[in-house]
Amino acid sequence: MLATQAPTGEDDDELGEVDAVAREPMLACAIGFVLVGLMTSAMFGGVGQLPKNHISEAQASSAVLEHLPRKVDKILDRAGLLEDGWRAARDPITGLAMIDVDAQTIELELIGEDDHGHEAVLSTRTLGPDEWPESMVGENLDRLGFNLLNDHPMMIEVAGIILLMAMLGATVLARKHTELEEALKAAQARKLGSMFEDDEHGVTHASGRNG
Amino acid sequence: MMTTSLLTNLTHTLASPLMLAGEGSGGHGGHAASDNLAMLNEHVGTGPKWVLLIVFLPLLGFVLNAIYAAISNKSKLPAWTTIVLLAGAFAATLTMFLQYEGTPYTVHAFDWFNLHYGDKSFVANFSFYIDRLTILWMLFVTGLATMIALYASEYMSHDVGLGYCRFFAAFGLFVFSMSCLVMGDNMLMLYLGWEGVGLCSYLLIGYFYKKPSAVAAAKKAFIVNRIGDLGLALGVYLTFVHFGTIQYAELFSNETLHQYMNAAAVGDFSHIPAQAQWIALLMMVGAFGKSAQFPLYVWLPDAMEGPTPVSALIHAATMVTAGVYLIARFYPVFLVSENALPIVAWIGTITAILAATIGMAQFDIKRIMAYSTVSQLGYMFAGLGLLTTTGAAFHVLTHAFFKALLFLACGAVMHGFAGQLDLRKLSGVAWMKGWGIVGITMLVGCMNLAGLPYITSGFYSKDMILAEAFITPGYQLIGWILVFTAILTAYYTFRVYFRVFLGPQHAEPGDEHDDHDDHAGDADHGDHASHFHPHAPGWAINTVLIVLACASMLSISLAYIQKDEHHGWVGSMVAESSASFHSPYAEAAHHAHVEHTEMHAVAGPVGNLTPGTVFGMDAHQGMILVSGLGAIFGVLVAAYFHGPKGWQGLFIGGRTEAGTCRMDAIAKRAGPLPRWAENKWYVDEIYQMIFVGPLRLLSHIFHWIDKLLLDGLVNLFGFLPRVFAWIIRPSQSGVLQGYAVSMAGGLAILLFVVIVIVMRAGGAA
Amino acid sequence: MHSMQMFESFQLAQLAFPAEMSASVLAPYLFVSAAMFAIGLIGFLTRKNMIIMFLCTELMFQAAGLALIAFGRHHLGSDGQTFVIFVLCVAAAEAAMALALVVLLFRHRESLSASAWKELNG
Amino acid sequence: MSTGALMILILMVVPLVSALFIALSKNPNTGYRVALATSLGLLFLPALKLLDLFDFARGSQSQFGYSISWVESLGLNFSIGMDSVSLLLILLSVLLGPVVVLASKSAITKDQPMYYAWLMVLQAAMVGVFAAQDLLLFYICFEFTLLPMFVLIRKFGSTNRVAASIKFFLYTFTGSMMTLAGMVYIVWFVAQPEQLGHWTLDIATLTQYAHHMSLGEQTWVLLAMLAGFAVKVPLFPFHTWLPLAHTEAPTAGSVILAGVLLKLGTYGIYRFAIPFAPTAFFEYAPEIAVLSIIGIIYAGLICWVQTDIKKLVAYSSVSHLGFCVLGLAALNVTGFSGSILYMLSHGLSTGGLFLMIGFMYERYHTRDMNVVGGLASKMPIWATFMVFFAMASVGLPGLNGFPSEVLCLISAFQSDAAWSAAGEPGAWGSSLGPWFAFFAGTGMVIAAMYLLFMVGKICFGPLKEPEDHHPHDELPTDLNAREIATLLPLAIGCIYFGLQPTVLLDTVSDHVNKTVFIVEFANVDKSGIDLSDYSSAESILFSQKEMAELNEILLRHEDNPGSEEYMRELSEWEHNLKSSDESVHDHEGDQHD
Repeated sequence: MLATQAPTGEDDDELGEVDAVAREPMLACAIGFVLVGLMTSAMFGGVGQLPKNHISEAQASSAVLEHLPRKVDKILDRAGLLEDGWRAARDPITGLAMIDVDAQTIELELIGEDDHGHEAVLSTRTLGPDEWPESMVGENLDRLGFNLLNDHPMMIEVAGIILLMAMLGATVLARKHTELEEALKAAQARKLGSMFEDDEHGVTHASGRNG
Repeated sequence: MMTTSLLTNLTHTLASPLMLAGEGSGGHGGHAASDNLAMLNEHVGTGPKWVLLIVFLPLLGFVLNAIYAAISNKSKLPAWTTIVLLAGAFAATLTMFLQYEGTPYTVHAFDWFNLHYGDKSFVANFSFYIDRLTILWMLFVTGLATMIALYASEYMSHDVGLGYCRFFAAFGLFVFSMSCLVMGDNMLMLYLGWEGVGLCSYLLIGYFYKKPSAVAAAKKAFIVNRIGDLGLALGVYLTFVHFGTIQYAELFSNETLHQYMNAAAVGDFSHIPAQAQWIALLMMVGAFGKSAQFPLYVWLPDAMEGPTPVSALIHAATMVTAGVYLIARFYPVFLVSENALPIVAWIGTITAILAATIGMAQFDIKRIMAYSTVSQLGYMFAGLGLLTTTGAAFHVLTHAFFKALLFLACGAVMHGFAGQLDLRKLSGVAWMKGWGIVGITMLVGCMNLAGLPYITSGFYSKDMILAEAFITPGYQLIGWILVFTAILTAYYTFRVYFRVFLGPQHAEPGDEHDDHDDHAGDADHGDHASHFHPHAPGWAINTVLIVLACASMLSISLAYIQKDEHHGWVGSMVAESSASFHSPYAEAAHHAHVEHTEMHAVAGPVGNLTPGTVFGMDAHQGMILVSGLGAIFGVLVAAYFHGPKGWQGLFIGGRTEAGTCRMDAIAKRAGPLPRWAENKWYVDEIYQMIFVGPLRLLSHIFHWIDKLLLDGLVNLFGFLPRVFAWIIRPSQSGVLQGYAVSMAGGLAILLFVVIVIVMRAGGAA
Repeated sequence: MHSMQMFESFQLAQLAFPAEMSASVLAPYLFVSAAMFAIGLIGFLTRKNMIIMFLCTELMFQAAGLALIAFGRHHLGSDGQTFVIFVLCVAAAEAAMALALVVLLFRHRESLSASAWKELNG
Repeated sequence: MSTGALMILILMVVPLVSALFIALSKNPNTGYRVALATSLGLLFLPALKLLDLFDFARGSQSQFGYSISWVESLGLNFSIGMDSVSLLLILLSVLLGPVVVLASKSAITKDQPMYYAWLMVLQAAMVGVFAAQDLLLFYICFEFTLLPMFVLIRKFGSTNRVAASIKFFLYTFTGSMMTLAGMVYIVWFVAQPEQLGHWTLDIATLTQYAHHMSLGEQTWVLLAMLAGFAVKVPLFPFHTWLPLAHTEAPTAGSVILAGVLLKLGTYGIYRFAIPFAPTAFFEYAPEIAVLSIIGIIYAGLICWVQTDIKKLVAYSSVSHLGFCVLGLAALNVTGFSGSILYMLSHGLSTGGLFLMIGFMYERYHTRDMNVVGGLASKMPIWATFMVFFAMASVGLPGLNGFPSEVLCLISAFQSDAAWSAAGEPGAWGSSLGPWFAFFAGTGMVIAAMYLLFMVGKICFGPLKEPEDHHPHDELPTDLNAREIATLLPLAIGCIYFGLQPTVLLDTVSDHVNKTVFIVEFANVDKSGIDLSDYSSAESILFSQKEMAELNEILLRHEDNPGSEEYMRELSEWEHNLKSSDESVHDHEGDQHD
């Protein structure tokens, strides 16, 4: 394996090449410690003044929920809080789930067919904080996925392109340049030529057979 | 030193007569001139369009000749085209003269400059202003041009197919430019003509462009003229800046100008702004350049490198009188300048005598004529400075005829004797077979130039100027210098005649009869100097010579036409133009002269002025005596020193062969003086030393400054970054870890700074 | 008291969704990332083998990523994590290129030592 | 999008397309043919169409405006258009296009496609510079002219081409970097809340506000701009790149360089430096004029001692453009008109001279006047044209050099108001005066000296040829039809502009009056300039209301202009002007009073 290249020679220099011994470890460590010291001190000095964020953790956690009405339905269903036909109410305009995280209330609605046969909201009710399920929480993955796909779709495309380019570039760079000697080329040429001859023979045979 | 002191007191003496005139009845003098001028130019009508023919026929000639050149025509067609067209121009001029009613008019060709802004407007159209002065000039310009074109058709015949078209193209262009100069209705047109004639003279002097001397002469002529042109140009611009117009009609009817003139008329120059006075001084420089006056005359003698017809037309008759025309045309502007006219008078005088002394010692007959031209131009300028535009104009006219005649005669000799111009190598030409006409016409020309009394026109015109010098108090010195110059003139003129045309027949061919540069294909001359036989001039040359001789004799009569009203016909032409001005002294003397009474009896119309006298008698009669005797004396001296034995030398000459005469002995005894005079008092060398050399040195110095200092600085600034790079280069060692270390160090420093800031903030918080 | 707070916050960190980390909780994460960075740097400085050096740079990368996540958590936002994901993408791409280059360089010098390319100096 | 705008776009885009085509074509002759066809087509179709469409009465305003928004937040547009001055300069550069292509046929023997491609690119860039109505677009094109010229010199120049090209590029580039700084400052200034209040790069808008800068700011801006433009012109101490570049460049390069690229400097001064910093320019006009006059005389004298004929003509460009800058420094109508005329006429006559030298060089492969001379006897047609262009360059009346020279010198006289009015020279520093005119006038004499020196050596005198001279294999001894066809347009132009300068004067008069007004208005409190001639400027500087107020003030003080009260009211009016700008801005943006 390249990373641990075997020694190709005998003398120490070659051994040095093999990277068996560290070079100036003392100096490096000194630098490293200095950096660590500086960075940590900077952080400990700095984090003290980090701004307190304004939203409560509940808000932060469940802000995503109203964007994911289906997930709300699923949680409620798992908690056995939904009769059939009922679901978390959607905002008619935005389509967001009508869930209030602070007051811990969830609007529910009954979907059925009206007399014209169209789907319509037949009745609604509100789920109070008392029956607010413990599991009604926006998980990290939800938030991450939502953030990633909702806020940065473009970036994903770009990243994909970069990766593709990198892959192509890597293959191009690392391709092994093999140059054929003249003899080899000649041999290939001869081979091709013979193939054609065979082809012609084949044709004559065919005609002969017909004749 | 002396001159300057004279100048200072002359300015006052100039002012005084005007002042008296202002106090007088105002029949003449400053007021009269001013009002008259205003009246003339108030309503300038527009003239008939055919007047444009005068200008554009010669231009057509230029164009046609250019086409001939393009199709390499090998016949005499160019000559005939030019002659016909110029004759047409002359005919048109004649018609214009005959139809002229007396009020100036303008003819518009097309717009040239038309810049209007705010309330000002810079207008200089391609249009022409016709008054008597214009007509006077155009008459002899076109007439002489036609004659000389005819002459040149034969003279240049050896160049048929070579430079023939080129010559006549430039010829036509010259006449066009000259017409623009004279007829233009604004100062920019005048400037166009001014530079145009300069260009044509450049092209024609450099006609034999393979001769380095010709090229050098052409260059010199153009550049020296250009110096004058600078003065003229600045004068023109200043006129516009001050008077707000450069069109004659508007300028001459400009109130400001007339206020100035009236102020000048009473001798009060203090209220005329310096700017207005500078105009005249600047234009003066232009006139000096074009008319070869003292500081700038050096180009004219060298200009003789050109073909002789060119010398006759451009450098004797027409172009060199442009300066006189300029001053005459802008006489009002010159009158309002305190110092301009006295300077003109003095420069003219100095030029006259200087050129005469040089001319005496020359041996090249064309050069002698050139210097005599310079000297005669000096007379004209003196006349202008002496407030007699009539005299100057009259002398221009007569001089145009006889000087052209002289040049053409010399040209005939040069043509016949293969470019031989040295009067030591020619003798008795008049007696050779077929040269009689040349001899006679040359004699007529010489007499006119010498100014033999009563029988020559040159005498009358010169007399008018000389008399003026004596009439106006304070100018006697000038008068005497000019009289002395007249004697010298008579001497060197007849020196030429006695030596070249009279005496034993002898001729050495010039260097051109086997020099195929400019006499290429000229089979008439023998191939060897041993049996060289000159070819006599043909009919064309002879005709022209005869016509010109008659013209210069007949122009005597001009002195008598309208003698009493206007001092002769020329006076009548000048009278109703911007050039009309007579100093009251002249008027007084004139009336005295007319009435044949004693001086003190003259009174009334011109106030009680006492014009100067010559030996106590009226200046005009005195002049007839003095200058007439002077001329005859000069001729006798020439006869004694240069005349051949026998009656040809008037029985006092003693020359028996070409090249030796009594003068040689005297010249030997005179020490270096003759040699200095022959070398033109080393004026060229002095100019070379004072102006050209240093300027050339300065240019080289500039060149090196440019190369080393300025460019060096630039290169230095280009070099500094290299130095910097060279200094910091070692930091880029190829060791990867080295870069990492520096990166870590940088990071550390960055962090340290951050920490410091953070801690301070923390302390604050 | 102080330890009590830390304990609670660690408990919260176990939950499906973490509570806001107080500054004192944030600190350990940052310390770890700083340490990772320093180690990566030291590695980079001490080793000659280009692949090892490259791995060290990756280490420093991830240190930065860790810090990002920690801060993101502190702010109760997901952007930090999202950003780290993209960083990983770029790191992957970079890794591909870098290794390809290493291979190329090895072909030229038959050696992986960085000092083999010393003459690429200014 | 108007037809005119379309034409301008064609002028800018078609050369690029043909350049691409040429660059891709392998056949050496394709380049010449395509380039010739393109340049001729551009000359005859869009250029003449533009001439036909242009409304000369409104010459001061940009016409055929067309704008594509580029970056809104910075007010950055790709906006083109043309006023009378840019129209003339565009026509000049389009006219020179076919001329240089024709001239290059036999001169360029290798890499023709590359050569002609870059020539076409240069065409597009030149049109872009003059057509740009957006400061950044102008600057981009301004810089982009450098690249093709760099390649032309570097690749197709003569012996010392590498050094020449590098110096040319770096020198001019450094200068224009500072110009960029100055422009950026102006844009920033105009974007201030007290001024327009939002970012814009529109030249007309910037002109309206830039003259509100204080004298100090204007001085710095002026210096920054001159740093670029003076190098381009080139003004006296910054000219050392020019002779080298001219000498080494191929003929076509020299022609374009002298004909158009140098004019970018004067155009920039006239179009940007003066309107953007009118007060400072008024303040430092005499100093600038002194530099230009030193340039006139200094460069002229240097010409006189040159042996390399091309270097001589190059230095003569420095000398001539001194007149151009002098006219600009005079800050009056005659001066501006004269200087714009000078830009065009210099392009024709000096371009012609460079062509002549190029044709001689193709035959003799030397430019040393000591080695070759007296060609009139061998090449009469060539000599005739040489004398003609030399005379045009000397400023012979009736040819193109003369009108511009006249106007520039008159302007120098006129500029000194005191001297013009009272007839006594005014005080130094307020404006130029008779002495400037006189010393500039000596340039006329010096020009005659060196040009006749050149003509006398190269055309006249005994024939002199290099020892190893052998006749050119394809070219005849004298000029052939193609070369004459190359010269004729320039010669005709010389004569036409010599006899009909009024055409040009009328074309630019509106624009010139506008610029003069900007200057006079900015300095109204300094010297008693009467604002009686503001009509042309109302559209560019003020709203109708403001003009009405100004009009009222003027009428009230018609009898005694220049009185304190008059001045006070004018300054009040100007102050109101600025505050009204603020109010406008307040309506748009933040509501603090």
